[in-house]
Amino acid sequence: MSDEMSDSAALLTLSDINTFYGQIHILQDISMEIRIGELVCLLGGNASGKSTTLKTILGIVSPRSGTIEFDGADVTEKSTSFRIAQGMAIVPENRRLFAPMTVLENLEMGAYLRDDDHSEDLEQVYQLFPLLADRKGQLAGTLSGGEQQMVAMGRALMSRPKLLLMDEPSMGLAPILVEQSFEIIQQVHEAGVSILVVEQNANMALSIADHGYVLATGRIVLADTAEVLTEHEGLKKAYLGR
Amino acid sequence: MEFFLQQTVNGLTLGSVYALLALGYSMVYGILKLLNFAHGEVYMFGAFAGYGVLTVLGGASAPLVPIWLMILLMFLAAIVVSSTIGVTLERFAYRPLRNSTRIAPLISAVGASFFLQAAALLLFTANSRTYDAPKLIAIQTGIPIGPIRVWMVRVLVIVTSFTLMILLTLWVNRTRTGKAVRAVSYDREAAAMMGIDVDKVIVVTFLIGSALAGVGGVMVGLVFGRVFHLMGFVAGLKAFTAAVVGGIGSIPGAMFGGLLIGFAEAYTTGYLSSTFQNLIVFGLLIVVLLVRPRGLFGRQELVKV
Amino acid sequence: MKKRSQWPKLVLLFVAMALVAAACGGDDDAGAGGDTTTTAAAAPAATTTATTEAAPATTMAPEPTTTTAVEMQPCVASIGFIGPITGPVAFIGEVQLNWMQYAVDVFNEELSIDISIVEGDNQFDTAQSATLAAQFVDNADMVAAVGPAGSDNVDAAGAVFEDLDSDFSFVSPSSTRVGIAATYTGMFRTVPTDAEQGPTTADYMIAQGASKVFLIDDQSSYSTGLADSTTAALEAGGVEVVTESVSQDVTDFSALVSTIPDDADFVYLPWQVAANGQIFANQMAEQGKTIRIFGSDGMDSEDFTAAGSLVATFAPDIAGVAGSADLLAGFLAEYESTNTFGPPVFVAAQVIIEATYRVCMTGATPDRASVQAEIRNTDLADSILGSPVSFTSDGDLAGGQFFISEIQEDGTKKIAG
Amino acid sequence: MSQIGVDQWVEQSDERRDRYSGWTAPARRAFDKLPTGWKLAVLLGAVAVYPLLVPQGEIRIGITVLLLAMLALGLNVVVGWAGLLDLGFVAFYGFGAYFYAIVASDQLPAHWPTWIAIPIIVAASALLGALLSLPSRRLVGDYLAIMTLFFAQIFVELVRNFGRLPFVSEDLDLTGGPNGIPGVEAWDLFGFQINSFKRHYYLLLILTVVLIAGLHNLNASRTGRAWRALREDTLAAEHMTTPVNKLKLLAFVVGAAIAGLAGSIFAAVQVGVFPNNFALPFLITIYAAVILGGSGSISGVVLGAVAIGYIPDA
Repeated sequence: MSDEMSDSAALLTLSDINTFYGQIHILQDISMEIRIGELVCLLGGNASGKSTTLKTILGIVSPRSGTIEFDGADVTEKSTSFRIAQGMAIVPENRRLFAPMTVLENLEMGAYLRDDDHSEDLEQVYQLFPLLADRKGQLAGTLSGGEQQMVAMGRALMSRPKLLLMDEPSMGLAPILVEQSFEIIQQVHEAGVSILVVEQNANMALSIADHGYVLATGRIVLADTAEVLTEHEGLKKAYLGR
Repeated sequence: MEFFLQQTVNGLTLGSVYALLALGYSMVYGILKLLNFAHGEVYMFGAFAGYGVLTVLGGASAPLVPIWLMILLMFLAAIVVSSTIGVTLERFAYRPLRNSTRIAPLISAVGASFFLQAAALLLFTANSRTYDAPKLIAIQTGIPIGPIRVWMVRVLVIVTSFTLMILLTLWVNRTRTGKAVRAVSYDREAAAMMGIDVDKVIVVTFLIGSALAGVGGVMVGLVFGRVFHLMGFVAGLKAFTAAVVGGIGSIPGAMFGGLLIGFAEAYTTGYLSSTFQNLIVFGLLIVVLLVRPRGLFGRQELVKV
Repeated sequence: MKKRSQWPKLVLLFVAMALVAAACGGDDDAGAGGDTTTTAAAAPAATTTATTEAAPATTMAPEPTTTTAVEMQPCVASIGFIGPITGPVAFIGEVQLNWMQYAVDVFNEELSIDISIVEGDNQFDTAQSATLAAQFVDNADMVAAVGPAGSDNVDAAGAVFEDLDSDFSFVSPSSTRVGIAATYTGMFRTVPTDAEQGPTTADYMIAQGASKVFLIDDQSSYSTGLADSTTAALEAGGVEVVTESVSQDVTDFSALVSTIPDDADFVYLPWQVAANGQIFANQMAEQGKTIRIFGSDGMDSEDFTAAGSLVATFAPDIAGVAGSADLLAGFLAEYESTNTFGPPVFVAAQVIIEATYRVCMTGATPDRASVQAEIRNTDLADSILGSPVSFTSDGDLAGGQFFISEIQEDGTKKIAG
Repeated sequence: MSQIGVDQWVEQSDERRDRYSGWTAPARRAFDKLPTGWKLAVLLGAVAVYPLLVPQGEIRIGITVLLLAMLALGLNVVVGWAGLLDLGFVAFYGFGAYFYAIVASDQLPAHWPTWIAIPIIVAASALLGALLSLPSRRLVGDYLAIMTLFFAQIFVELVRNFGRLPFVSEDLDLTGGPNGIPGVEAWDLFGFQINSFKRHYYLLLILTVVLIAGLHNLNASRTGRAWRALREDTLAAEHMTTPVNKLKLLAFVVGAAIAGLAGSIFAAVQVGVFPNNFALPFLITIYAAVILGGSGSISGVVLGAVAIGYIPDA
């Protein structure tokens, strides 16, 4: 485990998380940390436990043991909506847009927990993705894959999150759109949002990340800075295809 | 022409009641993918609640309060009773089974339906009750439409149904909770990821669907009269057919389906024969399903491999 | 693995709750799986002198043959009851069971005997009727049974009685299909058949100068039999009959009402559910249709009060029959409401109880064969229905007849023919 | 997780036993501990001597239970194994019952010999099952349930009003309308009449045992495994080139044939058939037997039928 010191405080800390589906032990002793302002990537192949880790962080799945701290408070026992209210947001795998609802309605759902006026955030999202302003009345299901990705990002940003969770942002996108997508992630990161990117596309993820974790069959097998991981021989062979 | 107009009014009355019931089926199905077989019994209890208020306040022949207040109170009582039952069902009969097999909540729904029928038999006995609405609002009062005259109670039923349907459409499309209902019904997990409290949204859905059923129960009592412990079964089956024809899960579909079944019944009886009323309605359903397997307004779900 | 451990418990819980509720539905309701329970019989007469004032007319009971009856051994037997205590037509079964209980209470007291009831709820399901019949045959204390209602249930139970013990008598208080009593050795009935009601109804309409009748049956076994015999009699009299049918489940008849031809003289409704008839009448009024409704005996109920309508009835007017008025008042004091399906049960129970009593009077212990023989000998000069009761060799009510009464503005009925 | 070298299947056998679902699970666990030979002897012995010891009414209930067991076994093929939510199952039972009643009574009048009538009824029920399964190619999940539910409703409406159908002449009232068909003749197997409760009981017992044996073999066969794959995941099964449509059809056919056979016995037992015998409440009873017993397991659904048959009102 990496125990590097850093200037900023921890935003999210997972300690010794064990998660089960019925009898099957999915996550084994997962510990990881995301500091404020960091962009961290979680790498792993199919069925390595990436999505379960995300669901555990969000509280959709509860761990059998271990603790999750977010923004200085223990949230292990808290509901998903509590965690989201505290500043988590997610761009789910396959984007999971509400297809029969309009772009605008999708964005509004992102700000569901906020009672205050969110027209300002809407403006910001439109600034980031000008296309969405034109398409706001269109049904989300009729958009192209790249446009859907924008809606999903915009929807997550509507809650003005402290921590943005991204589940496989490159999945199902054409290579050019993948690059675009990661540029946007970087842009959002530079605006000061901490981000956890869960990816199979290790190359792309490491190129923008500060830190990285590598997950295999439910365990963290590597944890280091993005530079170190990019040069890691084993990882190169296994994931980077070099 | 007069005959056609008369049958149209008949179909419209029946259809708007079916539509109200179908909405509850469709909303619950949309959000839980559950065929809530007990919905008809929720409606039956609504009808009995209205009857209770009517009886306590002097009955139709000697009402103790103004008629408009009486009818308002009957609707309110039905809404309270029906939505309480609906929410209780959700909490105790369906929620514990939410993550089990598909068939378990279905059986639980059937059990709940039997339970409510038996409870009604125990509480109200097997005798038919009647609202005796013609004594409350004279059967001669009505508005003339061309060659025919439409009884005030029918007008009330049709207008109330359509008002409620419009309000529900606005609620679902314009309000935050309404949108959350749609989001949950489309993708429960994604909705949870947005911070939507799925349990609460489901409760709200049951609340509204059951309240509509309660209103439908009082309407049936007012316009058709007979209230009895098994009234929910057939009405439930018809409303369910309506929801399926419209595309179960779809709100405009449920309204359209309800009216379609109402008209189908009226015109079948009027121009063919009442003997095969049910046969033709169910046959219509099968034809619709064969041509459009997900109903008229149903959406094609994405196939995930 | 998915979690699967908890839902079966819940399902079971629900079924159990449903069972509990259903079991509480009838007073001492028996389960439909064929379980039967015995309701304790009323206390002997000697200790209940306080109620003699309200005691019903003694004119109907046979005179005790001798005052030395005190010396005899007590007359003890049980009688079965098969009826739809729960289920779709529970309003029939409830009233029937009440009248059964009432009859047993009345005669136990009056005759100083000890008759008990074994209740069987068939839920109007033929399979349950057959099971109950077999259980009744097994019950050695049982001499005969009242029921079942509905000709299809009579067929199901009758086949079992015939097969297992043709000495077992069952007296149906509501099966009216022509010829069915001849099929089963032990069957008797206390209602006139469709062969009486149909022609009586038709004759009345013809006498009123009818030339066209709109007939709607309710798709039940009761209704179609009556519709057939009435249609035949009407057509024989040169009346045009337009037929329709509508399921009992339906409660909106407005579309059907619209199709009533304006030149029809009567709308004939041989319906089992009188409340449906009332809705039909309301919806006719709503559409301004003034054709007279003619209801069968099933519509002879306080649920159907459309003024000016006609209904067929077994009795001229039960409340007007001497002796019956007291009985009716006694019943209503205890059970609040009744309908047309009730009084024939009283007669059916009376027939069996008195037959049993007569066997006891000979000094013998009542058994099925002797009770059946005495039922055949039944010769009541008067009954609660206001007419004499005896049986033909088939077991049909001898000389059964119907009366036609007209519903008045105040809801009372007046004999019209 | 588990140690290497230990056979997981053996290791988890107790756990599997714990996993029995349904109301009858504890009884089944206890029963599992008996040696196989004993099991059969205990069971068959008990049910075979049962009618000799009890009065007629109890035998009649025993007949009801055995009929319910046959139906539950048939429904289990469709729902428990193939995972198709068939709410029209009761109509096949009614079809078999009415078919037998029509050809073995004064209704037509035709008095077909039993050995001719029964195979034809079973084949016709199977054919009807095949026909109903055709739309299921396009319908999934609940829509299939709805379609079949209305098939059951239409069946009852049809038999109740058969004589009024526009294309039926008045003299050809096959079903007897609301009156049903009374006076159905007993099975006559080459001179041996099945005409008492006891004989019906033993006939049903023999058929049920044969059925259990047949289904047991079917379950272990390739078809049985393919059904389970179909139930778990239709799409995946399709991708593994399982002939999904053929399997669905087969499940419907087997279920319908069993129900049709049970129906023909029911008609003879009751000496009559009536429309209400095949209405929705009875369908729910069959489902309750399958579900309470633990759908998918042969012994489970049989025990479920016993439990439901003896609990009144269920």
